[in-house]
Amino acid sequence: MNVAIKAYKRKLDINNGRVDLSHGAGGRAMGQLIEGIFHKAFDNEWLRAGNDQSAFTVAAGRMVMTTDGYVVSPLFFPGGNIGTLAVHGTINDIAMAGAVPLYLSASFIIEEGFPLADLERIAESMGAASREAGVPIITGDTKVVERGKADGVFISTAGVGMVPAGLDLRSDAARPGDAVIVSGSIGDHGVTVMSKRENLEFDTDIVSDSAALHGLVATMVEASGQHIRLMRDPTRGGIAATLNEIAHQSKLGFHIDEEAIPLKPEVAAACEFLGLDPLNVANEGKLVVVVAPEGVEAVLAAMRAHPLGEEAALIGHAVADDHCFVQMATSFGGGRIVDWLSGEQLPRIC
Amino acid sequence: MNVAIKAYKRKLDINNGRVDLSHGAGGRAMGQLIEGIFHKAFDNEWLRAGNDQSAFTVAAGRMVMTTDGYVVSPLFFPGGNIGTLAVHGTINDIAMAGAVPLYLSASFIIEEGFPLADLERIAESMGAASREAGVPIITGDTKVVERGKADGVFISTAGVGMVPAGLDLRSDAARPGDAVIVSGSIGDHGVTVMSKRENLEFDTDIVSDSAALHGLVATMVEASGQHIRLMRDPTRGGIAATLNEIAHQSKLGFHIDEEAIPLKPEVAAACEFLGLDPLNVANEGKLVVVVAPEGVEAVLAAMRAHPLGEEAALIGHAVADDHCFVQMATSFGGGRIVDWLSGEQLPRIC
Amino acid sequence: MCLAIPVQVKEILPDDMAKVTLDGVTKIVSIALVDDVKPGDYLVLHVGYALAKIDPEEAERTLALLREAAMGDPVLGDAV
Amino acid sequence: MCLAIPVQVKEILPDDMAKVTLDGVTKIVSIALVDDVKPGDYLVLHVGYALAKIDPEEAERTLALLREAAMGDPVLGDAV
Amino acid sequence: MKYIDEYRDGRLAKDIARQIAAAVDPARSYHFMEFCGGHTHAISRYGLEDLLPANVRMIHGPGCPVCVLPIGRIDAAIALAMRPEITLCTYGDLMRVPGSNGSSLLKAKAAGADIRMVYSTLDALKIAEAEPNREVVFFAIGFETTTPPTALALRAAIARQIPNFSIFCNHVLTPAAIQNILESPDVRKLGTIKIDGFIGPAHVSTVIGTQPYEFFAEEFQKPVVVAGFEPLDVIQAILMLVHQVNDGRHEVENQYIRAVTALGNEKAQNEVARFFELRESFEWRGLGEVPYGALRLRPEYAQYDAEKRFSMVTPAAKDNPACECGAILRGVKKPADCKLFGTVCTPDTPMGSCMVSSEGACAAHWTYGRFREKARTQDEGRAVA
Amino acid sequence: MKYIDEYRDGRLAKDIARQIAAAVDPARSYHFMEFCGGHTHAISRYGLEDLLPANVRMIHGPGCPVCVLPIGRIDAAIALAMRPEITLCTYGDLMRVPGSNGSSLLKAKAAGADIRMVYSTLDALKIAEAEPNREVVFFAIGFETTTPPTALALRAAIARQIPNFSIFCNHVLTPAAIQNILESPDVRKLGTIKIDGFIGPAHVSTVIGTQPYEFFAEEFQKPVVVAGFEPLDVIQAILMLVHQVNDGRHEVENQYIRAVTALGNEKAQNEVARFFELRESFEWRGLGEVPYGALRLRPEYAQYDAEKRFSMVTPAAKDNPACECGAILRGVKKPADCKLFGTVCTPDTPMGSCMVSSEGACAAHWTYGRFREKARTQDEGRAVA
Ligand code: SF4
Ligand code: SF4
Ligand SMILES: [Mg+2]
Ligand SMILES: [Mg+2]
Ligand SMILES: [Mg+2]
Ligand SMILES: [Mg+2]
Ligand SMILES: [Mg+2]
Ligand SMILES: [Mg+2]
Ligand SMILES: [Mg+2]
Ligand SMILES: [Mg+2]
Ligand SMILES: [Mg+2]
Ligand SMILES: [Mg+2]
Repeated sequence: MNVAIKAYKRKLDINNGRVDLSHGAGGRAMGQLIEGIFHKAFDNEWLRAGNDQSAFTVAAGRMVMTTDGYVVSPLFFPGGNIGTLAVHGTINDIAMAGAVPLYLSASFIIEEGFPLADLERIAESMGAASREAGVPIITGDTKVVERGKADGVFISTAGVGMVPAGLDLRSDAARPGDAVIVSGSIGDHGVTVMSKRENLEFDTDIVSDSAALHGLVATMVEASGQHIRLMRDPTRGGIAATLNEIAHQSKLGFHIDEEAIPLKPEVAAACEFLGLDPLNVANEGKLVVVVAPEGVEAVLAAMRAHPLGEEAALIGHAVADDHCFVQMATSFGGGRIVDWLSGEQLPRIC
Repeated sequence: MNVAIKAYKRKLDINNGRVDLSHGAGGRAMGQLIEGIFHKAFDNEWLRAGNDQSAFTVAAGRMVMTTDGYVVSPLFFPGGNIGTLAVHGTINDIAMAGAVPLYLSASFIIEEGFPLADLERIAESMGAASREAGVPIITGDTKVVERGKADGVFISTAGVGMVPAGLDLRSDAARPGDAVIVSGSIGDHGVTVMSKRENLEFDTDIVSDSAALHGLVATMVEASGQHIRLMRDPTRGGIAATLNEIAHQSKLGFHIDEEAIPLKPEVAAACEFLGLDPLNVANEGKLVVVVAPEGVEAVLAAMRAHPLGEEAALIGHAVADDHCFVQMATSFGGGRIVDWLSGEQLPRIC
Repeated sequence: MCLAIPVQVKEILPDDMAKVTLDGVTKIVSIALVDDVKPGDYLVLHVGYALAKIDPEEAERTLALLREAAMGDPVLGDAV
Repeated sequence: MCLAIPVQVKEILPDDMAKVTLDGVTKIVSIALVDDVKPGDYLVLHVGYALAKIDPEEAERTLALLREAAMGDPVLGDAV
Repeated sequence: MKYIDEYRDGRLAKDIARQIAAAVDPARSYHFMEFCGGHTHAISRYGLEDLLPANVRMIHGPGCPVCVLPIGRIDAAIALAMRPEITLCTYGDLMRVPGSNGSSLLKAKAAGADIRMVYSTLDALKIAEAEPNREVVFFAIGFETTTPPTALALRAAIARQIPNFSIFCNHVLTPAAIQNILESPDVRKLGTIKIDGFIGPAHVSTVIGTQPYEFFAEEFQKPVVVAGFEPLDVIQAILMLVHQVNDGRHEVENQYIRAVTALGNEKAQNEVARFFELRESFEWRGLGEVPYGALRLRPEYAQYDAEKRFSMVTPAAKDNPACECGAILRGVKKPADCKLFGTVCTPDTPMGSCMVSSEGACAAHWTYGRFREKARTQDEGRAVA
Repeated sequence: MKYIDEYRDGRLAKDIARQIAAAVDPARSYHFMEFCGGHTHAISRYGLEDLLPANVRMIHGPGCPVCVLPIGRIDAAIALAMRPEITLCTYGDLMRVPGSNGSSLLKAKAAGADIRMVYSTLDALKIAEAEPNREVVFFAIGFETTTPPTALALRAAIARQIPNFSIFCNHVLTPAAIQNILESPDVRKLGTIKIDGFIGPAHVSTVIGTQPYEFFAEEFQKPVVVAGFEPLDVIQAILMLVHQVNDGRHEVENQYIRAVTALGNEKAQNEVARFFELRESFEWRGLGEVPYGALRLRPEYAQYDAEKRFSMVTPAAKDNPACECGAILRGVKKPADCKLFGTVCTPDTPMGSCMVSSEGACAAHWTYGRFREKARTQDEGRAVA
């Protein structure tokens, strides 16, 4: 985003304008789009410097880096939009290492014809989300593709963060006996997005849980960092996918308790409508943490003291299991496996 | 890319298979795609660790971060493909700060129906490019969108790097009297990609110049880092756009000499066919460097000693100019302005 | 495939459609296959169509039978 | 809009098409508007169609005239 | 959720389970087939088997329309969908059903076919209206539950004069299938599998009522209890069946009285009768040709019948010979008896139809219940080692 | 590049420039109009003006078909392209030409119109064949150079029976435009602008030959030199014009003898005559209605004539009143005389047609030459300050 051209005299027509191919061609029109929408919305010294890359100073230590692509449809939904997801989701992947997120980058792929007003709205919510999180978007890129070769806008964000000294969370770190805690009610994001899907439309007051979790993580790490084995944000595939991944990576099983899992009645009802299991539904502001038994109390207390962890719940334990099964005691009283969903046919939710 | 699932028994049918929606759904099919194609091709300890993010150790200092989205069409072209571009382009944006690129992330947005064989070919060339450059792809993401909502595959890469102590290249650092050097012949990449565009097809032996420039940059910095004002890789918009950007950011003008600019005869001929000015055509393995007069000799010598800078040429100088014009003495003997191309109607070339 | 859920009618709409609800989730469905649907009724909903009304008294009777059965009393069912 | 370039014919193809070249760049174009095109001929190419042959002798003559003119000899041109 | 939550009450379930345990004759075993995939799913998802005494075993029947759709019909639908003018609309359940040579609608879609998932026949109609240049075909599948919505879509297409809408009809009938199972050599003549009673369909019965089951109860001397799909419904139905067996009765009883009557939904029946007629014979995957086991459009609606409109042919296609779906659907074998189960055949890469829908016997067992076998094998393995 | 490089030889150019300087009469001025945008572009891109003596001034004529296309024709094309059944094929040059209210084909495309850029009429035909359900309209524009390719596409569409192909014809004729300029009140009657001679079209002349210019040379007593588009061609033509003026001659001379003959390409002329006929009148942007200044399809090809086939209307549409394109195209004003030049009107946001194509007088001056004015203004500014 290195274009700074004042020679462009006509204003962007945000209200009625659309992105056209000239906005991606490397000329003045592109510079105007980037300045008039992205720089304005993200507003920071790094972007204003107008280099091909942005610079920052770091102390020695362990850093983490992550990236995610966002292709959610529809682009706007109650509680957020593709832009807030792109900020929160990448911050969360950084935070899941226990790290302090520092900076984000953003790559936009925009479909010809996309309304400038929608683009501005997305950019402004990204700016707001990034300011609220204290994690600036310091570098970016814009491409425009022909109509019919994208779906409105796709955003890929990357992020870097710094891990507090002494902390080293790894996917294979869970041990039999460890506790599994979820930070709040599950399925809110996925159900919200699906409720707005054409042909699936239903009405509900549920809103996406999209949120940046690094603040919550910081209090957890402070409370009992040495006892946290690993953290995951259960996005695509829901907590079912997350627990199965951890089970396979740590080579153990989980026993969880259906009754302990926080679930909003409307989310449960929407899942009945759709024939879905809430365990398979995506979240964008929740985390699953595996904690050594000694740390459970402290971590849970810290979580519950944070607005994003008020409903945190201990939902089960890791067990030795060569088959890496995630088993659940159903609220009905029986037992079952909790598996990855096969060949999901859902709308894109992140 | 945190899925490590052995429970998937049927092999990916690379030869005849296509990406379908289940490959993006967060289940086993996605895990298999990621492991069977991306982890295999990129092959490193970070990806194998299977976390939501990857960790590395850094020394204290100045870091840079960048991102670019790649939407080139066609995806494969002589001299490279979208994957090699995605590695080289982002490394180059890091290198343009004079920095040593350290790590890359990669976000894939794949259109339903995309052949697995093509995806593997792209991933393998990314792996090869990243190994050759010594810059591993340590974290990534995969999304699948419905047919007609993307164009084969889009890739967004981000990168981080470390700036050598004492070096601080900035877009506004050029001064009147500085020399402008280009590292080699211009327009090769853009012409190559256009030659393969449907409806525009022509035959030529030109190949894309796609290359990672950090090695060249390292020799330049070593030779005369203190005299380098700034560097840019002239991608979209060609050297015309790059020089105009620098002119506006540094608030000066440039005088360049058409005859001094390295240009392959086939590129010149292809530009005649297309009615294009080679100055507006994209490059993917070239750089433009602005050097203080005292450093010109050393920088030029260092460049010419490197395989990617053999044809490096001094093409002009910065001049004081309130209008920030880039003026060129034509080989014909007249003078003209070199401007951004307006509303380019070309195929997507990066 | 035969997934069906009990929903309550909120509002009768034109063209044999109705707004139905389940715990705060609302959807518009067809009631063309069921006669005399009124707001407040409970319906069995399948692929966007109501297939049957739920009889509140019979539902209560089933639960009563269940509770009796749970206590060991003979389950009578509804021999037809 | 009237952009046209001189290209050399490499190969005559069926359907009034020909493969033409300019400095290592090759393209297939229509020669339907020009008669008696042979490999080696130079053509003026415009939007995919050859419009005229270039006459090598006249081209040489133009250059000769140019060189003369440059020396200050009178430019005669080709009054028609 | 009213009429849901109260039927998922685990405490009540345990009490009833206790009553079942008290009621069963320890000297004998009880084999009940739940015909419907809905019941199979409930049993697996809520872990009902854990509550039953060892001598009460549930046999998963063929009651999933997705599972019994023969491979040739999938191949025919794929061939149709690959035609450039066709938009095939289908319920999501069908997307991953395996056709021949590893094909599926999902893969056909990836290969370029215009296939859209719909939630309701209404959506398919909407697509046909919105895109008049497309030939919109609704891939109709389902038991008596799902047929009336198809009939209504056809009625609307005629009323609203939507010429580009048609139906690829694969609707099948439950009574015919139950009869087929009871008459199969395994079950009837060879006596290799004993079925002591049936749990009858829940939502199918809202449409057809309980009356159609009287014939079997009488003819084959088997008790039938029509039951809802909630777990308490199922466990209550099992208790009712145990009592019938103990009493030597073979009646049709209705546990699902809150939604099912003796005569069913006559309005829905009339809609179906108006537009559909019986096929003399139709292949059920796993069961073979079932006489009068399916419906087709009446000849007067031939223009809406995709099979006729597009001269569709149903190619002969064989299931994987190692697949035991047929025996499983007839209750002769269990999923774990199949060599492919959990090795090459999983819900991600189903080989047979029982592995496709979450209501299929193999899929339900794999998704929710396989830890039981593994636990067994593991114990055995350890005992040996 | 043979036949290119040798005509871009800067040393030779300087020598010829010296000859021009030596030949001109210092007491008088020479105003030559290059009719063609191709010449305008060459003059600007190679900085030819820097080589000419101060009393030789080039006036940029209306010879860019993109620049002279009236706003109403753009509006009509946009309205057509917005129809859902239409695919409009066009040369890239037209994409950014401003229509009414800031519209353009580029923006119409962004708003959903199916508009495709083609390199050749052959590509448009290919699209029509490949997509028989689309109505493919070729937006035909250009002088005599570009008309024969349109004629051949029409011939092929007829021969290959492509029913979904048609042409929106905007082909215009150079002699009519030259005559219009010479007859305009500014030029002829008011004498506000003096034109001492013309550089005649290069590639137009390959088709029509040099003969059509004889009339002007004679009637208006102006010398005409047909010249190639390379910079040496242009500078040589200027020298030839200076000589004619000095000699008091008004002949048609041919500098571009390597490609242009007296009679032109008769085969191409016949193709054009077969399919096209003169329009009685046609609006040229900047020049107004020009009698017999354009072509349309012959009535026997009405089905291929998009104007008839789709009952297109050309709305009355006014240029921005501040735009001086008209005066500039007639040589009365220079780009920098326009208030909008370089402020709101730039190639990125053109207000008038001369700013659109790189061959337009305003665009060429802005893109390649504006530093000259700025240098002047800057000097003046400094002088004042
Ligand atoms: S496991 Fe698969 S192959 Fe075996 S019976 Fe079940 S569905 Fe058929
Ligand atoms: S600068 Fe623009 S508005 Fe002015 S005459 Fe030229 S094209 Fe017209
Ligand atoms: Mg990530
Ligand atoms: Mg993530
Ligand atoms: Mg970039
Ligand atoms: Mg689209
Ligand atoms: Mg994550
Ligand atoms: Mg970048
Ligand atoms: Mg870049
Ligand atoms: Mg990810
Ligand atoms: Mg596509
Ligand atoms: Mg760059």
